[in-house]
This record gives sequence, structure tokens and C-alpha cells, in this order.
Amino acid sequence: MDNARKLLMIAPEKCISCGTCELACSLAHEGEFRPSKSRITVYRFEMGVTIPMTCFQCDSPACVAACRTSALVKNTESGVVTINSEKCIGCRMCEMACPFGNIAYNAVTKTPMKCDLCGGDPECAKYCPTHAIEYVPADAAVSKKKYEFSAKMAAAIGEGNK
Amino acid sequence: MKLNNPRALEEYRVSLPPKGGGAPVRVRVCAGTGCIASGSQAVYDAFVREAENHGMTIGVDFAADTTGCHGFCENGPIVQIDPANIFYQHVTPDDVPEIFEKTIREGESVERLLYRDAATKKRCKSEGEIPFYTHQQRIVLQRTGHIDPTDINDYIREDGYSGLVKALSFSPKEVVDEVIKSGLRGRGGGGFPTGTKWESARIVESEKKYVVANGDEGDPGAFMNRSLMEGDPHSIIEGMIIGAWAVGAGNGYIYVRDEYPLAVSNLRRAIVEAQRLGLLGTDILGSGFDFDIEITRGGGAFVCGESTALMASIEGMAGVPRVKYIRSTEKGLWDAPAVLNNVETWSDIPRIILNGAAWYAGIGTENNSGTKVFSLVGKIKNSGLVEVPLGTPLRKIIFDIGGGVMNNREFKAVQSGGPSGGCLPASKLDTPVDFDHLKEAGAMMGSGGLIIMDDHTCMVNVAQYFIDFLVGECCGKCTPCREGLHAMQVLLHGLTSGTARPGDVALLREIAESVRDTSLCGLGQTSANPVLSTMKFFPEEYEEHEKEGFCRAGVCSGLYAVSIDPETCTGCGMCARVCPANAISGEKKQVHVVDHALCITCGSCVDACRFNAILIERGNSND
Amino acid sequence: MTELIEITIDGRKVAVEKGTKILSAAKELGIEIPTLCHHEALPPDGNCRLCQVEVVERGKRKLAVSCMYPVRGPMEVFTNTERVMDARRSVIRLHLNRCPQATILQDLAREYGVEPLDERFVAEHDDLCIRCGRCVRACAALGNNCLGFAGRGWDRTIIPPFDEPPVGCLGCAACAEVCPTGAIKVREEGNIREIWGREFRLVRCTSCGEYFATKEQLEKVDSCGVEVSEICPHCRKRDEAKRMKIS
Amino acid sequence: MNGWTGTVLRINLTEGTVQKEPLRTDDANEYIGGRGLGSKYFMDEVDPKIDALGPGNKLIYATGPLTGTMGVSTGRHDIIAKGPLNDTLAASNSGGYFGPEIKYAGYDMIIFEGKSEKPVYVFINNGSVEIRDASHLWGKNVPDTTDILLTETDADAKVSCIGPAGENLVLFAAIINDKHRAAGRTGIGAVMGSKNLKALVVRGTGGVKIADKAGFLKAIQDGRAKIFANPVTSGGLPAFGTNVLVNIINEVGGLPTHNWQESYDPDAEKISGETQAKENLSHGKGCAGCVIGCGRVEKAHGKFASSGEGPEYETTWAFGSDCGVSDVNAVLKANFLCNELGLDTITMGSTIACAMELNQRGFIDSTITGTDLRFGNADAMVEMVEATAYRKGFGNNLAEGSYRLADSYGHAELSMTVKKQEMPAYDPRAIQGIGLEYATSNRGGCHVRGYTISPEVLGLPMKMDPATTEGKPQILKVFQDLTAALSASGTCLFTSFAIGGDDIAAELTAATGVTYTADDFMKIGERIYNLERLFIMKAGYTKVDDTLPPRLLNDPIHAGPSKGTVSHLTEMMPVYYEERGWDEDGIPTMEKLEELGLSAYAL
Amino acid sequence: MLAILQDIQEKEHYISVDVMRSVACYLDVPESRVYSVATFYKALSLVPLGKNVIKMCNGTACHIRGSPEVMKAFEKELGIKNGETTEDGMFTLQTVNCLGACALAPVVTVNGRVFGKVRVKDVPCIIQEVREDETE
Repeated sequence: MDNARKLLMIAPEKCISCGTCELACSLAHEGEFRPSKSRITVYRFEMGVTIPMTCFQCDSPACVAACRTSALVKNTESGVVTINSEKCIGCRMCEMACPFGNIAYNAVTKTPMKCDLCGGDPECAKYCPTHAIEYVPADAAVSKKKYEFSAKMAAAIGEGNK
Repeated sequence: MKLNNPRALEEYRVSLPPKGGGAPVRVRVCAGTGCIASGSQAVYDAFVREAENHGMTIGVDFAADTTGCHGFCENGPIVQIDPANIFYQHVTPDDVPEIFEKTIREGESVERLLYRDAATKKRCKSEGEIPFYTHQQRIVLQRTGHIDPTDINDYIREDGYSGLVKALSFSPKEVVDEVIKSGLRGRGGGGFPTGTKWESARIVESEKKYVVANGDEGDPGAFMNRSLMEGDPHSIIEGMIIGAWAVGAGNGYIYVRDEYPLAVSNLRRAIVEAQRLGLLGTDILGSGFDFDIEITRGGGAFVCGESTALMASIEGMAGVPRVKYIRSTEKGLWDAPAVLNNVETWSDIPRIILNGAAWYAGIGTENNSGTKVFSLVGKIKNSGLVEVPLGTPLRKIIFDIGGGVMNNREFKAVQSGGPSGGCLPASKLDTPVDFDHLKEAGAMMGSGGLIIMDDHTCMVNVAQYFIDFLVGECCGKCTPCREGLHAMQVLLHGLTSGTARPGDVALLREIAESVRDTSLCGLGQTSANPVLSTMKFFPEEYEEHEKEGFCRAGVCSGLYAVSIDPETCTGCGMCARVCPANAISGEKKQVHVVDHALCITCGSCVDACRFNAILIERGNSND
Repeated sequence: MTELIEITIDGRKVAVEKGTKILSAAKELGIEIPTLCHHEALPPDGNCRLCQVEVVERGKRKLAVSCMYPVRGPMEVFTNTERVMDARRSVIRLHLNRCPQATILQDLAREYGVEPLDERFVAEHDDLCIRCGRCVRACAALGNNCLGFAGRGWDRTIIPPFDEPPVGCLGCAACAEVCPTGAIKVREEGNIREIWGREFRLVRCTSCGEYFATKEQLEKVDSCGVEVSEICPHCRKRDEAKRMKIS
Repeated sequence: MNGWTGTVLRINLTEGTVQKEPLRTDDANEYIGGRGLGSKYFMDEVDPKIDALGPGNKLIYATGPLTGTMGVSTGRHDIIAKGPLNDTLAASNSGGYFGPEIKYAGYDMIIFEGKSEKPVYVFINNGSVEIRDASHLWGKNVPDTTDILLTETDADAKVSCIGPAGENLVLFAAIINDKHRAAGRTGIGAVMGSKNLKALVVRGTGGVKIADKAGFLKAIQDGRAKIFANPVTSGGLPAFGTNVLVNIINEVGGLPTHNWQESYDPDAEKISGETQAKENLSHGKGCAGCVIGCGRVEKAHGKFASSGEGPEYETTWAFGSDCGVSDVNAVLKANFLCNELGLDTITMGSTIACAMELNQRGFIDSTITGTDLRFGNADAMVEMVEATAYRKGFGNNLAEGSYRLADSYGHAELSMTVKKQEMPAYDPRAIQGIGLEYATSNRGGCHVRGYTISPEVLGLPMKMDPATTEGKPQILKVFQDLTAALSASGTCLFTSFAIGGDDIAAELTAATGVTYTADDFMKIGERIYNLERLFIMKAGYTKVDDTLPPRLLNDPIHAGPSKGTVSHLTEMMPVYYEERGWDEDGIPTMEKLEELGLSAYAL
Repeated sequence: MLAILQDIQEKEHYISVDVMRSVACYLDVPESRVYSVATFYKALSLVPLGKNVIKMCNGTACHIRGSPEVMKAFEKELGIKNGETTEDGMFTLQTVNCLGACALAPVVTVNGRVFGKVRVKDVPCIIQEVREDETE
């Protein structure tokens, strides 16, 4: 049911690079304020350009393809790529596989860390002071935007690999 | 030649020439492992040579056969002469000319080669007169010792494969029902109703199913399966074909212990012959039923006697057991249903089918029908294979059949069921030998080893022996068995070497109980039995080892002192001769004395003295 | 729809799919059963014997290892009876004989009030391997099968084949990750990662220059049909952000 | 620990030693952290009479328990040292992302002692601390230094460093973190330079734990709601940054112009926040965990083409109205240069303005300055910024600040300073309360120790008449105490437009697990304030120094909305002393000290 | 797999690493599994065995009837311990768990040939006999 699907829309132009998303995310997932263990990372560039980066919940995720123990699964209903950390054996294949570097392995908790959309109520979006991150239904317009974005990404990657 | 239908088999049976080609004289030389070790091959050769010397034509005037084990191995090589029905023991090639002269030419028996009953001092001419045999009821062992295991015709002559013919006329369900009705229980030790096991495999729907014969007779002191595989391989094969038909299996495996090369070769030959006659392979006897058997040799691992380990071994892996919450009859070999039975169980099948369930159920006692083969060994006069109806009291087996304890020593215990079994004391001698009573008494049937121990057997040492054995044979998969046996070993060695600490016996019991309660496989769960059963029946020996550093049996070196009872010493000098430390001295026919300064408490004299004159006393002789 | 079966665990009812193991069923009720050899990602093996529970099924009451015992019909399970505790205590003590230094065992011993046996029972004081084979199963799950048991009984060990540096090893250290006692040592210094006696030269991130993975790891990812780059995940993310900035 | 990390890092640059010590929790409970706790440590360890540029001075990077959390705009840190500009106890506050990184690396404070023989920088990578050679960085400006350090340490690290100004001991050199954020005032950049410490690089991957997650989220949600509902914090600041004040202050006639000769700038619109937003602004920006986002990323055009962050309102004023410059691009350029070279913009602009007045009045001329320091000469102004940092030519004179500059020409009265530090952009003649703040601020001319502009101009939390003195001593005390405690917690001053001590006390309580009421919080602020007061008095200041430049007391404003007013400081001072519980000499009474637990520090 | 290894063992008297590698390759199973199997079963040896393998039965019956003493005699006579091979590669001494000839206890086999009711004094004779066979 595509109607049920919601996704994170990130508008870098609204972002003030405060990193609240990282704080909210790490508090929710790690129980402390710890940007290094956040599932979303804020990249700050010159001239105030800031890009919060997190999992794209790809349609055919490389991480899922690389996972040998089905710890990572693409949920067909919600579209979320979920982790069952109990099924993770720490091989870090997902980390190596994600073309966007959006999975990191936490050696202490022995779990890969990636965005799980907080089970449907993403903390980053909830606390973003400028609504640069929004959790919105994946309607046609948003999908189109995402599609265009992916296409752009793909083109950029293609270039990068040359 | 392929026998395409049951009638063809009957015709073939009838067409067979009589045994030995109808020769007037037939000699059967036992070629079981025991007798071969005692030189029976040379005896057989001597007979053939001698017959030729006498101008006899082999196969016409004279026939000589090698047979499977007679089960009376201690007295091998054994030779039987037909039709005079004379039973000779301890035959050497040198005796053969005399046998020819006296027995074959003149029909007289050679007295000194006949068995002499110790009780009555009477010489026994035939097998039927020997108490060892007369008290037995041989069903499984009926053919071993009589037929040539390398010749399928010998088997077919003796109603071989008739059971299969009958079974194929039944539906699989009917076969299973027949087995259920017979009350047959697994001869491998567990005593699980065979028919019930078959039924649960039969009802599972699966493309592949297997039947497996467990011939990995790992219990030390047991050799009935070896004798059966060597001496009557076709009975196992026939039983398996019937079982395969009943449960719908297409393939069978016989897993044979690596230490039994003769069993492997006889079975292999039997399979080839059965295949040749179309009794194995496709469309068996025209029934449309396909089944074949392969042999898998064990690799020298006791644990492979455990069903799941055995299957792992067949699959080409290390023989490590699996947790068995899902039965093998659902998911066994390569995850397909598999019926695993002991070779003896399989061997029972053809007769049950042929003679009917009621016949079999009539033997033995209720819930414990049929006979069981035991290997009676240890400090017993008549070592050998014994087949009796279930329910026969221990006393009868040990004293009437086995002739009592060697060297007239006092009976102390009988160990039954191998390393997983237990030791029963004299007070339990009237226990009927069957699955339920043995278990109730604190031992178990196991595969049927009965090891007799006399008063010079130290029960702590016996426990240590079994634990040492099990430590070496433990697969190492699960913690309690791997770590617990090792801890028990440490404690037992402490007890037998006099270095035990206070409380060690209690700790040993605690660990033994936890190994019993928490191990993964049947072997692990029973691995503490040798300790627990000896502790139960001989607690005083453990006490003495721990608290006093004393071994009353005179076995544990350094934990006793020996002296010679002047009242009973005959001055035969036997003890002095065996003493490796020259610690015993004395004039011939005079009372001997022990020099405690020299004695190393090796126990040689204790074993050697036939008059029980060596006394075991507290205190270290080295003190 | 798979068949649901209602069972009782410690007096509480839970309905689980047929075939569910007791351990998982208990977890659904929030009942934690201790285990060492069990790992959700790996096939259960039931070798550590720690997760024992008491099961009453068809009138029979018995001890069972919960990680492997399937729910196939109505049953009652008890996870904290004296018998269960005794079983766990004895198992912990036996484990401790082998690995007195393993902190996880020391913690369990404290929790269950287990006194270790005396020094006579300890073979090697610094042995941390409890032979649970999680590493073996993890390596097999990755399809590499570089580890196996060798020998048997008390002498059973876990080593690469022929006790040589394992040929097919990726150096991914998943074996060390799943090891409950930290018995598997991974040494990483500069561009070298050493595990199981084999040295791996690490691939250097073409962006930041950090050593981040073994060549074998990347090849393995590649074999899953995923294109990999020699840029470390960290830089990949930053690069990705840079690209987003441009686009 | 919760909130706090529980560890203090002590680095002795003379010895080259590093030591980790447990946080003194009793002190932490009573001083919270940041400016409060850092000052407490400093007071306990350093003689107030020490030479600020000598090895005896210490430099303390101090964070608060809220720093690095999701508290309402709590990404701040303080740097405490004795300031060389005016020998006060400087707790210079800065934002950006540096403070939280210290926490994530595992420390509440980092104390630098002694002096390195050679230029060094310190790289803290979580638990590991390295003192590394910095000879290759010496002489480099802030962005270059930062970039090089990020390359040679960790791309994700955060850098706090000095530019050439700090190296050259310019008395108002700043310490700059994250390239654009300055701990500006009192010249602590020179302290860092005097220690041959070029930079502090921190990488932290740890976290900050909090005691009561639910309580904390409740507290911040309440706080954030107030911020989002407040027109300044949710409207003016995000839209125009602090430059929103240019027009507002000008409207009240309080925008000092031409070195405070005027208080109204007819050209203010040209440099106003509104203009900048239209012409120069690229992006708004917030510090770590900020919910306001007042930060500016701007571009200057034309011959002053350049880019960077800022300017703040006070900077815009210092390089704009105060120097008579109405070219916003020049103002931006001067600001960017200060960040690059490591200078305090307020003092820099004001000192140039002072030089301009000296020039205007003929006390100096181009033969001395080497340039035409006319009011309004933007080129000269920009040129002087660079010259100051490198102490080139007349820049060497400017590098001493306006007081020493004017004094050297016999006209100290032209230096618009209090306790030798330049006052920022609010004329006390027009806004009475801020004059009292300037005069009594523990670090001299300073607006951020008690920002009475909030009630006097912005009407927050309540409207007060800027022209009167009534109630000002009382409100100032509240603001001074609140600000001290707020900085100690790691919170940004600007939150105080919308939230109060009770909000922050709630956050602190939930974060640390130590219960703080609003009263406790204010009491802590008062304790900090009095501690600082004792320090400067021990350093040699007396009540005589609690004053304003004579121009403000005597010369009425010539023109504009506040025409004809002077500061009525003398009216307010005794009331203030009394309100504070100080005697008539401005010395805290023993009774007060005992109440605050400070009797051990009595003069 | 076990059967293949046993055949190789019979031919070459031990299983070499190369052999294990080829077996793994031939059967397309992981080397770890071959190694696991090869080290599990007592019938397989990873070190070359002597030309003559003496197997002392230590089944219960043999144990009770004195096999430990006989074993000691072998160890003394050959100067090696259980499981070892003589330096000249002539003899390997092993214990096995029950050869199933309990009636003849204690039992020893040399290259598969069974010697029953072995006593300590028989030990030198057995070894001598094997040596003689060897020289023939």
C-alpha cells in the first residue's frame, strides 16, 4: 500500500546546521546525546551549506543484498529497510555495501546503525527547529521529487566512478 | 541370475544341492574373529590337507566349511563334526590327524578335545550337552556357527528370504502392525518399540526415506553384533528390506564399526550376492519395490553409536549428535525420515514375519518379548555369546550358562549396558534381564554386554575406567559431557591415586548428576551411570578411597598393602613368579611372605593366586 | 496462515506459531532465558546447555534446552524452578572450569551464586573459548566456512583447517563479533589486521586515507552483486552529502 | 555522570604533561559549569595579580552540563583566563560546534597551564591527548590553520585556534572556533598566543548522558514552545540575526556614531539587518542544538568581495556607525578579516573609531598612522584591521586597544571604554540601564553580562522606559545573575528573550539529576557574579573603576531621538551596590559572601 | 568422505594436508569440514604411522583382565608411549576400545592380526615375530 508509505524529505535550504536531528536521533536510539552514533549525519560545508544525510530506504537496497543472515530486510509494506540486530553477526558487509555510507557498525552494541524511521515517528523530523526534515506521505509529488533526486544521485555517482 | 518373483525364489531354494554337496562327513570350523585369533584358519587348512591325504574328494566324500561365530570364543578354535554331531574345542592343527583317525574314520570322539563341565566334571560330546548352550534359546544366533556366511545359498537353504516373500505379500501397514504386535523392542539398548518407530516413519510423507542398521558396536566388552554381522549377514539384510518395504524407504545403510573388518567383508559379499539374485536393487522379487543397501564404515568413534551422530557420520561429517527434539523418523538422514535399528533388531525381523507376531510375542515376558543376545565376559568361566529369552534372571545367565566366576572367586558385580550402563551387585542377581527390570535395578540393557567382576575388582577403578573411556570418546559438543566428564576424571584419578580431598565423593556425585541431567545426547546423559551406579551399590568403596586412601579390592596402586594368609597359602609359588618387584619370597610348599619395602602394590599376585591367599589390608605397603 | 499454539510459560499464556522455539516464545513474554551458544542469526545448536527450562508436555515433565525445543502442541514451561536453576548453575560451573577468565561467565556465576571449582579442574587458565561454535556457524553463514571444530571431547578446539591461516577468510571478524567470551583476538595496527594467524593488508580509503576494510571483504560484497568502491563508508557518506550539495 | 562527563583534562604546556582528573562534583553542583565552574577553578588556582600574558595565567575551556545536549540552544562553551586587555577574569563565550565536541570527547573542562617553548597544538581524540608541533601553522590565519588541522587530524574534528593576532599578542585577540565563532573579548587570544598554543583540536565520539529522559524532553519542549512563540527568537533573530537591532537601537537614538560623538546614525539603514538580509545574506545558521538560528552566512560584494559568517549587530555597529562607515561591504569585510586573523570585532572597530577621533581632533595624523584615518574611510578601516593583527605600522598602536592608544596621546577620555574595555553599541545616555551594566560589568565595557536592552528596548520580559533609571539596578542584578548561571549551563544568552531561569533549571535538573529550582539557579548566578567581582577587586580594581567615560556622564546627546540626555549612573550606583549586598565601596559584604558560600574569598 | 579418507589412510597410513585439500576440492566441501572429520575419527591419523600398527585393546573385558599391564610392557619394549611411533618408523602403538574379541581378553592386533590372551611375557615374542616377518 503505497498510501501508507511515508518518507523523510530533507530540505537542505531550510537547514541551519544545528544538528538537533543528530541529537534527537542518538537520544532515541542510543539513550544519550551522541552525534557520532546518530543515524543521521549533518554535513556542514562552507557558506552555511548543510546536508543532513540519512538512509534513503532504497528500493533495491545494496545492504540487504549483502546481508547473509537476513538481519537487514526491506519491509515491503512500509518500505523501510529494517535491522534485526539480534540477527546481525557483525560481518560489516552492509557497511561496505551501502553506496552512500549510510550504515555504520556499532562495535559496542554489535549492531549496524541505520535509520529506521523510528518505527514511524522519526525524532529528527519531530525536533528539527526549521522543518528542514519532514516526514511526509509518499504521494506522487514527493515520489517524483525523490525520483528526480535519485536520478541526479545516480548520475553523480556514475560521474564519480569515472 | 535374477529371481523375478517369489516363486522363482522357492524354485531356486529347492534346486539347491544339499549342504556340503551331500558329502557323508562335514566339518564346520568356526571362523569368527575369536577363533581366527586362536588359529582356526590353520585348523581348517589342516582338515583339507588331511582329507586329501586320506584320499577323500573334497565336496564329494568330505566337506569342510567355515562358519560364523559359535559364541563360545574362549574355547576356540571350535570344530564341529557332522553328522556325528561332535563339538571340539581348543583344536590345533596338530589335533587334526587324530580327529581323522578317531572321529572320522571310527566315529569316536577325542576325549580331551571335548568340553568338560566344571560342575559335573563330565565331558560333553555335542553342543547340546554343553550347559553353556543348553540353557540358551538361540533364535538370532540360530544360524551363526552353522552356515557359511559367505554363501547366500546356505542362508536360503535355511528359509532365508522367506520372511521377505511373506512381507511383500502384506501391505506396508500390515507389516508394521505385525511388528507392533510382536512386541519387538530395539535391541540397541533403548528398548523403544520397533513397530511404533516404523509407524511414525511410515506415516510421514517424504520423497526420500532411509533405513539404517546400527552396527557400530562401541560398547567395550560387547561383540554380539560383530558375531551376527560376520556370521549371519543376510538376516540383517533381509530384515532391512522388509523394514524398507514397510516404511517406504529406497535406501539403506549399514553402519559398521571400523574395528570389524571381517564383518564389513562378509556384509559386503552378502549385499553383492543379494543384488545378484535380485533381492536387492530394483523391482525386488517382481514386487515393483526398489531398495538397495550401502555399507558405511565407522571411523573409530564410540559416539557414532548414538543415532544422530551415526547419521551425521553417514552424511560425511564428524559424528556429533544433534538435539533430538524432532525425531529421526521425521527428520533423520539428510533431513529425510530415517528408521535406525540395531543389527540385532533387523535380524529379528525376518523370523517375526515368517513365524508370526504371536510366535515371537510368546517368547520372553510381557512387554519384553523375544530373545536377546548377550556377550558374557570378564571374570567369568565361560566367556561368550549368550542368547536367552528376555526375563531370564541374571543368576541363571552368570552361573548356569557362564559357569560362575573365574578362579572360583566371589562374585562382586555385573556391569551391563556398556559405558552407559551400570553395575549391579550380588543382591540384584535375581533381577530378570529385560529392559524394564534392569533399568529399575539401576543398570540398563544397552546393547547386551554383561561384564562380570569379582571381589578383586575395584569399583572406583571400574568407574574411572569407564570415565577415562568416555573422556576419550566424548564428542565434545555439549558442555556438561565435555567439561563434566573431565572434572569427574580428575576426581576419580584423585580417588584411585590417594590424592582425593575431603568432599570429593560428594562433588563427584553432584557433577555426575548434573551431567546426567543436562547433557545433549543419550550418551552424555548416561555417561555418568558408571559412577552413579557404583556409588549407589558400593558407597563404602568410595568412602574408603576418599577418607582412608584404601582400596579393598587391591587394585588401586598404593592404596593397600598385601600380605599372605599363612592358613590358605599352599606355597605354590605362583605369586612370587608373577611379582615384578621380587617382593615375595618363600620356599616351595612353604608359606610365602611379602617384603613390604619392595612391594609396589601392582596387584599381580592378587590376580595370580588361585587360593585367595593374598590378603588386602589397610595401609600403604611402602610405609 | 501458520498454526498458532497457545502455551503457558511461568504461568503466563502466549500464542506462538507452531515450531517456534521456547526461547523465542519466552522472549515474546519478556522472559529472558540465559544462553551462550545461541545467536538469532545462526542455526541453533543447543550445545552450551545454559538455556534449560522445564517442560511439561503430555503429562511428562522434563528439562529441555529452550533454544531448540519447538512448540508443537500445548505445553507448560517453567523457566525458574529450582531444577532449572540447579541445571544452569551446574552448567555455569562447568563452563567456568574451562574459562575461569571469561567475564560473561564470571558475571553469570555471580548472578547465579556459583562458586568455581578448585584449581585442579582448570586446564589452561587463559582459555576463553567455550566451544560454542558461534564463530563456526557465523563463518558458515557468510558462506566462507573457514572455521571448524577439530578433535573431539575435552580436546575439541575451534581452529581454521589444518591449523593454518585460513585461506578463504575475509578478515571480517564476524567470528570475533559473535564470540560470547571474546576468545577470538583481532589485532589491527596500521594497515594490518591480524586474525586467526593471518595478516590482512587493509584497503586504504582513496578519500581520507584511513585503512578501513580488507580486500577480501570488498570482494565478498562485490560477489553479492553490489558494486563497491575503495572509499570508506565514512567518506562515502560525506561525498554523498557533497554531491547533494552540488545537485 | 549525567549532564557532566565527570572528567577534567589538565594540560601543562611547560612540562608537556597531560592529566585527567575527576570533576569536583561539589563545585559542579554549586557553579554548574562553563563560566561558573571555570571561574571557580581559576580563582582557586590562579593569583588574580598574575601577569595575564605570563606563564602563570591559565586558559580554561569550560562547558556546561547542557552543552552538547538537546537543551534549548545549549551549544555554548566559555574560555576562562585573565584577560590581558584589562586584567579582568574573562569568561569569553562562544558557540559553534566546539563545546559539544569537548563533551563528546569526554571532558567537562580543559585546563591549559604554563607555556610551551615552541608553537604547539593539542589534539584530543576522545581519550587520547597529544601535544603536537605547530611550527608549520604559526603565522597562518584561522581558516588555513583550521583546514590544515582537519586534514592532519580528523576531518570530523573541531578546531579552536588563534590567528596572527593571537600570536602577536594583540591585546584584544580572539580565539576562533569552527572558523567563524569567536570567544572574543578581553584578549584571551593573546593569552593563548602567549602560551605558544596555536590550536586545540578535538574529536569526540562519545555521548552526553542525561538523568531523566522524559523530564528532559518535557523541559525542552516547554522551552522550545516559548522560543517559537517569541517574536524576537522566532522572528527577528532568525530573519535578520542580531543586526535586527541596527534600526531598532538607532530609532531610540542609542546607536553610538563617530566614536560616540553622536548617538544617531542617519545612514544606519544602509548597514542594517534588513539591508544585509537583502544584499548579503546567503544562509541562516545555528550553533549546535540551536533552535533560533541567528547566525549569518554572508557575502560582501564589490571591492570588498569576501565571505564568511557574521557580522553581529555590535560588529556592524563598530565598523559601521562608530567608524562612520556606511558601506556594508566594508563592514562585512572588516568583520571577516577579524575572524580570519583572530580579533575581537568590538574592540577592533571601537579602537579604529577612537583613532579616527584622535585623527579628527588632530592628536594624530597620517604621518603617524600612515593612512587617512578619517571617519568614514572604509579602506583605511579595513587596512587597519590587517595592520593590527600583524602589529604593522600604526597597527602596532591599535593592537593595544583604544584606552592605551588614546592614553599614549594624552587623551584617555576619548577611549570609549570601561575598565579599559570598549563598550558595545548601546548608548547609556539613551538607555540608562545598560550604562549601569557597562560600569559594573566584571570584565569592563560589555553588554552581555546583563543585557538590559531586552526590557529597555525590546520589552522582554516586560517593557521598561530606557530613559529612566527606575528599577534598573534591580533588573540589572537579575539579568547579570541570570546570564552568569545561563552561561554556566551552556545555554545561549539569546534564549533569555523567551525563557527564564525556571526553564533552564528544569532542563538542568532533568539532565544532571541534581535538583535545581529557579531560585537555586539565580543564586548560583549571583555566586558566580560575586566570585568574579572578588577576582577583579583582588586584581586591583576599586569602586572608582565602576564608571563610564566622562563623555557619557557629562556630554548630552547632540541629536536624534535621545537628544539632550546623559547617563545618570551616579544615581543608580548606590542602589545597585545595595541591591547586590555590597558596601558603599562596592565590596561584597561578609554577610553576602557567607550567604553565597564565598567567605573564603573575602578581600 | 569418511570412506575416502579411510581408503587413503589404509594406503598411505596417514592423511596429509595435501590429501585433505584435494578431498575437499574433489567433494566440493569446505576444507574445514574435511579437517573436522579427519581430526574427529580415531581411525584417521594426521601424522604418518609406523609400518606396523600395534593396537592394544582396552575394552572392559581386556581392562579387567590386565590390558593396562600388557600396554605398559609394549611401551617399555618399544620405548614409546601410547599413540607414538618408533623412530625407525617400524611400530606405532595405539589403544583401541574393544576389538570385540572379549572372550580372548586381553587382545592385541598387529596389522589386523589378532593375538588373544596376551600376557606381559608374550610381548617381546610378538614384537620379535613382527620383526622377523618384516625381514623375510
